[in-house]
Amino acid sequence: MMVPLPYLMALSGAIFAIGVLGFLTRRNILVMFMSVELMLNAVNLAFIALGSRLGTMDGQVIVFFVMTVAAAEAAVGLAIIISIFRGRETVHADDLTLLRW
Amino acid sequence: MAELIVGAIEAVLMIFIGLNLAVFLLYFERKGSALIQDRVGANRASITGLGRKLGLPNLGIINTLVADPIKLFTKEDFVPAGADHFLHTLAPFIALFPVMITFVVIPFGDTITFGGRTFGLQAAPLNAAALYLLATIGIGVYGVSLGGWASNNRWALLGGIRATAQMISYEIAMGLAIIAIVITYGSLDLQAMVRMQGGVWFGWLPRWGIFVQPLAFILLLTAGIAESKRVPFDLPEGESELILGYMLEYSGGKQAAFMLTDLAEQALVAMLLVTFFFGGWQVPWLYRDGFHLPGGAIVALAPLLVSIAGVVAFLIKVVILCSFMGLIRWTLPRFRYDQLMKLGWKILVPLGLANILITAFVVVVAGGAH
Amino acid sequence: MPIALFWFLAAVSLISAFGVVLQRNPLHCLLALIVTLLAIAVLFIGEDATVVGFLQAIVYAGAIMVLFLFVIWLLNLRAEMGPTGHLGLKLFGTIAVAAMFAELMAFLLPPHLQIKFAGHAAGYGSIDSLSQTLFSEYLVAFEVTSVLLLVAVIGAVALARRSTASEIQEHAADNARKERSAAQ
Amino acid sequence: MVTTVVNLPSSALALILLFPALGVLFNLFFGARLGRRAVSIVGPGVMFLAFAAATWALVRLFMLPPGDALTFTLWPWIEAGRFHVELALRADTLSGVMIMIVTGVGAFIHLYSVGYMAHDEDFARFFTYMNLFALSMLILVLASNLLMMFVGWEGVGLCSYLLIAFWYTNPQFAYNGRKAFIVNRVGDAGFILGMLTIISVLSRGGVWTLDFPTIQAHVALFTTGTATAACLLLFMGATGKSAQIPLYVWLPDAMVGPTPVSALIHAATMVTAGVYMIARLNFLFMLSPDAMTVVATVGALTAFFAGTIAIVQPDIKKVLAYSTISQLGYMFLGVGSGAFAAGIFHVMTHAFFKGLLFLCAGSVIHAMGGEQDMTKMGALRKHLPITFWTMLIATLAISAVPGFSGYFSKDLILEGAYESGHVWLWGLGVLTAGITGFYMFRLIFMTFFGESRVEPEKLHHLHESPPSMTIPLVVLAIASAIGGWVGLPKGLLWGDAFARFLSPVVGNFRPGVEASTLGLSVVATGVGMLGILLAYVCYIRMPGLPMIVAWRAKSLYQVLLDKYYIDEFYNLIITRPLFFVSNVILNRGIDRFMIDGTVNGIGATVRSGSRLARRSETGNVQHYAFVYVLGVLGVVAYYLYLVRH
Repeated sequence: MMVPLPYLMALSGAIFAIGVLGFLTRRNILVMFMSVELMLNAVNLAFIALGSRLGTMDGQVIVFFVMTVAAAEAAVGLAIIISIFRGRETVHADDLTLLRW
Repeated sequence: MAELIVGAIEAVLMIFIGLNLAVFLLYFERKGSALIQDRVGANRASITGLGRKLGLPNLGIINTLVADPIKLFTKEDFVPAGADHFLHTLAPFIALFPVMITFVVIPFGDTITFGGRTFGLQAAPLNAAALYLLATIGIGVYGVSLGGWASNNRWALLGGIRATAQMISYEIAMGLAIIAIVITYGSLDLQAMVRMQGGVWFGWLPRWGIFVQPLAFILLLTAGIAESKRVPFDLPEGESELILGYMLEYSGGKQAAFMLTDLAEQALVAMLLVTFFFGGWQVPWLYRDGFHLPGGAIVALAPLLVSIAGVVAFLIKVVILCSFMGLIRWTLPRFRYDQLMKLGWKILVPLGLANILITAFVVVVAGGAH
Repeated sequence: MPIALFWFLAAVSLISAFGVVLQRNPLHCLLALIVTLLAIAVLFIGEDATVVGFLQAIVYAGAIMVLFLFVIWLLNLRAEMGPTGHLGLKLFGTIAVAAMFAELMAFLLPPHLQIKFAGHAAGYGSIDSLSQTLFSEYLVAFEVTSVLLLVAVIGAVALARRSTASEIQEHAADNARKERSAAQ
Repeated sequence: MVTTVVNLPSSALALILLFPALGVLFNLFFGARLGRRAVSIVGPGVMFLAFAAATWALVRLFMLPPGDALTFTLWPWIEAGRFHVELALRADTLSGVMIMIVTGVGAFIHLYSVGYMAHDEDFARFFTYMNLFALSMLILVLASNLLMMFVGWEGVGLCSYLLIAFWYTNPQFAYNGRKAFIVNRVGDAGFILGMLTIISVLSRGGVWTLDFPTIQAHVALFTTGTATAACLLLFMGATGKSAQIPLYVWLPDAMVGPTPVSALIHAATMVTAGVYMIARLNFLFMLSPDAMTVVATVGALTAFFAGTIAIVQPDIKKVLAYSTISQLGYMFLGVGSGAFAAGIFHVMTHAFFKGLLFLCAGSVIHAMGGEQDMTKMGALRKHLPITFWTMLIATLAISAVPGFSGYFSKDLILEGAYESGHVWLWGLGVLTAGITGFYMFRLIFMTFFGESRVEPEKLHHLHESPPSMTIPLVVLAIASAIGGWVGLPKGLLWGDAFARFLSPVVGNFRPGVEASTLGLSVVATGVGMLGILLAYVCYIRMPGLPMIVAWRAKSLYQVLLDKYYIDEFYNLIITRPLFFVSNVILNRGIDRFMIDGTVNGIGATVRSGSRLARRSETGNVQHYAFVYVLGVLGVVAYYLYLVRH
C-alpha cells in the first residue's frame, strides 16, 4: 500500500518553496546554501516518487547523481565561502555586492 | 502484527544486551585494568561485607555496577553559562540514540520456534542492514561534535572537532572494510551473512569470515575502536591535554550518556566483528539437528536447544571480543593526532581500497560469493 | 508505507524545513536541515528506494552536513542579531514564493498525475538493480561524475588552503622583481 | 605582326627575382642587427648576383632564335570564374634589355650608395628599400601579364615614396614623398581603367586573361575606338610614373631623396617604366594613331618645357631632374612616333648617362657637405677630378655630342619623329636638343669652372669621394661613352643591332616620310653644339651675361624660375577645391555632423538608458534570485496553461 503520488509531489513542492523562501530571505550565505540543499532534496523526492510510480530505476539513479553533484557543490561552495570570509570578514549576502556597476 | 510485537521485544532485548555489555565493559575498565596493572582496583562498598564473610574475593562489583551509576544519575545536571542550553541537553542523546538503534539489526540467533510459530532472532530483519549500520554510525558523529560545541568551552570545542574529524576519517575506512565484506558475502543482509558462515571447510575448519577477510577484520577492528573513541584513539577525550574533551562541561546523567555511548559503541563494534568474521551465532560444527564433529560423530540436539546454543555462542563471542578490546585499551598508548590522521588516511584507506580490489577480483574470478 | 507514517514524516520534514529557514542560529538551521534530510531519506525508503535512502542518510546527512558543521565552526558563526535581510525582499519574496507554491500545487495535485501503479517488480530499488542501471545505461555519466568529484576536491583545496610561508615569500619576491623590471 | 612565340622555361628569371627578395628579407630582419658591414656586403651583393643571373638570361635569349622568350610560371594567381591570371615571368628581348639596365645600373648604384650613405644611421632600412625597389622593378619588367606588371608598377611607386621620404623627420621631405605618391595614384587610376578596358574588350571577345602574348594574339578584338581609349588611359598611367605633362610635378620634388635614389629610381629605371609599358603594348598603341600622336605630342612638349625650366634652376639636382623629365619626353616622342626601339634605346643610354650624372652630382654634393646650390660652387675641377671627368663624359653624352651614347639614341628618336611625319614635334625636339646642351654645360661650367664661390669653411674639406663611389662613376662613364655603339646608323659597321634585337617584340619602324638620316642628324647635332657654345659664352667668356639677360627678361626669367607656376596652378584648381570639399562638406558636414552625430547620439541614449538600467544591478545575489523566481513563476504559469488546454 503506497502513499498517493500527489501527496508526495505536494510535499516536495512545499519543501522546495520553503527552500526558495530561505534563499530569498536569509542573508547568511551558509543558510542560503542550506536552503539550496533543501530545494535539491525536494526535487530528489519528486524524482524518487515519480520513478517509483513509473517503476523505473532512472529516478533513483538521477537522485544518486544529484547527491554526488551536491557533494561537489558543497565542497567547492564552502571553500569559496571560507576564502570570502578570510578576505571580507563577513558571510552576509548583502555585504558581498562587489559584482556591481 | 505478531512479528511487530516480537520484533519490538527483540529490539528491547538487544538494546538491553548492548547496554549490559557496556556496563560489563565499564566493570572491565576498572577491574580488568587493575588486573593488568597488578592493582587491587575497585574493592570498596561491599554491602555488609557479606562476600567477605563468605570468603569470596572482593570483585568490587557493587561500587562499579551500583554505586557509580547511582552517583552519576543523582549528580547535579550542570550547564555552563553562555552555553546553548538546547543543544547542550540534546547532544548526549543524539550521540547515544544512533548506537542504540543500531543494535536492532544485529542477528543474535537463528530462528526460534514457539508454539508452532517461527521467529527470526533478529529484531529488524533489514535487507540493507550493512548500509543501515553505516548510516547510523554516520549520524552518531553529531552528538559528540554538538556536545563539544554547545559547551561554550575551548577544550570542549577542540575535543568536539577532534572527535568529528576522527570519526569522519575512520568512517571511510570502516565503510571500505564493510564494502569488501559485502562483496564477499554478496549480500547486505547480516542474517544472510551469518547463515553463509555456517558449515565447515576441509571437514573441520568453520567457514568464518575471518579466514576469508583477515585484512577487513583488522581494518574494521581499528576503525571500530577509533569510532568508539577508546584508547588508543581517545584523543577527543585526551585527559592529559583536553581534560575530558567534549565531555568536559557535562556532569551527571548527560556525561553518563556520553560514556555509555562510547562503551555501547564498543559493544556494537564487537557484535559487528562477530557477525562479520566469527560466524555470528554459529557454533562450530553445530547444525540444525545437532553437532557434526570433524571425526564424523553426530550428537543430536533439540532445535530449541540449538537456537539457544546459537544465542549463547553469540554472547560468548561478543564478550570475548569486548575483553580483547579492553586488553588493547590497557596495552597501547594514545596516538598523537597527526599519527591518527596518518593511520586513517594513509594506511587504512589505501588498504581498504586494495582489499576491495582484491576481493572484487577474486569474487569475479571465482564466480559468485563465498 | 503506512499513510500515517507518511503524514508524520511530512510534518517532521516541513517543520524542520521551516526551522532551516526561520532559525537565527546557523547551527540550529543545520540541525533542522539534517532532520529534514533524514525524514526525506525515510520517505525514499518508503518508496522502495532503499539504497538511495540509506545513501541519503550516509552521504548527505552523514558527510556533507558535517562539512557545513565544520565551516560554521571555522567561521565561528553565532546567532544573527537584529533583523536579517531586507524587509522588502522578505515581503515580496514571501509573496512570490507563496504564488509559486500555489502554482506548484495547481500543477502537481490535479488528477493528470495519477499514474496507474501496479506494485513494484521484485528487487526494485535494491542495490543490484540500482547498480545494473547505474553501470549499464548511466555508465558514462557515472564516470564523468567521478571526474567532477576529483575536480571539486582539487578546487576546494585550491580555494580554501592558506598559502604556505615559502609561497608567500616567493610571491613577495615576484612582486619585487616585477617592480624592478618596471623601474627599468 | 602576331608571331608564334616559343616559350622556354628558364629558372634564371626566378633567380633574378630571388636575389633581391632575399636581400630585402635579410636587410629587413637582420640588417639592423648585423650592422653596416653585413648590409653593405649583402645590399649590393644581391644586386650583382641578380646582374649575373640577368646576364645568363640574356645570353640564353641571344642563343634562342629571334622572337622566342624565356618564361617561368610560378603558380596560378587569380582564378575568378573564367578570368585567369598566372603568376608568371616572361623575358623576351625587350625585357632582356630592361633587366640588364635595372640589375646592371642598379648594382653599381647600390655599390655607390654604400659610400654615399655610409654615415646614415638608417643604413639597413635604406638598403631594404633599395632591394625592394629592384625587386618590384624586376617584377614590372619581367611580368608576363598586365596585372602582374601593375603589381610591379605599384611596388616601384611605393618604394619611390619610401625613398623620397627616406629622411622622414624633415616634414618637407615627407610632404614631397606624399606628393609623389598621390600624383602617381592619379596616373595609376588611369592605368587601372586602361587595364579594365582591355579586360572588358577581351572578355567580350571571350578571352579571359591578360598575358601579353594572348593580348597580342587577340589584338584584333580592339576597334580603333576601344584601342584609343585603352591606350590613352594607360598613357595617363605612364605620364604619372614617367613624369610627363601634366603629371610631372612630383619628380623635381622627388630630388629631396638621397641622391642614389634619384639616380636609380628617378633617372635610370622607374621613370622609364611608362616607356617600357608603351613599348610592351606597342601592338595595341599601333592600333590607334590618335593615341600615338598624343603620346608623341605630350613627349615633345614635356621635353621642351622641362628643358626651358632646367635652364634657370640654380639647384644642381633640380636641373638634372628637369633634364630627366625632358629626356623622358624624348623617349615618349620616340615611342609615340612609332620608333619603339629608339625609345627603348634612349631608355638604356639615358639610364647610363643620367644615372651617371646624378651619381656625379651626388659626389659633388657629398664633397660640398650637402650643398646643392650651383651658385655656391665653381672651380671644383681640381678638387674632384674623377667626378669632373666622368660627369663631363656624361654631359657630352646627354647633349648628344657625336660618338657618345646619347647621340645615337636621340638621333634615332628625332629621325623617327621626323620620318613619322611629326615635323613640328621634330622641330621642338631639335630645339630641345639645343636647350639640353645649354643647360647641361651651364651645369658643368657653374660647377667645375669659373672662380670658386664655395664658402671658405667648406673649401678645406673638399675631397674626392671614396672608391666605392668613384668605381661606379667610372664604370657608368665607360658605359655612357660607348653604350650607344650597339645602335649605330644603318649600314655603318654592324648597324642598328639594337633595333634588330628588339624588332621581334616591338616590330620594325616603318617610316612614313622619307628623309636623309644624315641631314637630320647634322641639324640636330648642330643645334646641340650651338647650345653648348651659348653656354660657354654665357658662363666662361662673359659671366655677367646671364644676369643681364635675366634682368632684361625679368618676367620670363621669373616664370621659368617658378616652373611656369604649374604647382601653384594645380594647387589652385585641384588641391584647394579638394581640400575645401573634403574639409567643409565631407568632414565637417557629413562626417562630424551626420555620422558622428548619429553615433554619439545613439551612444548618449544608450548611456543614459543604462544609467537607469544599472540601478537594477545591486550586486546582491538575492535580488537576482528574486527576479529568477519571478521568471520561474512565469514559466510554470505557462506550463499550467498548456496543461489545462
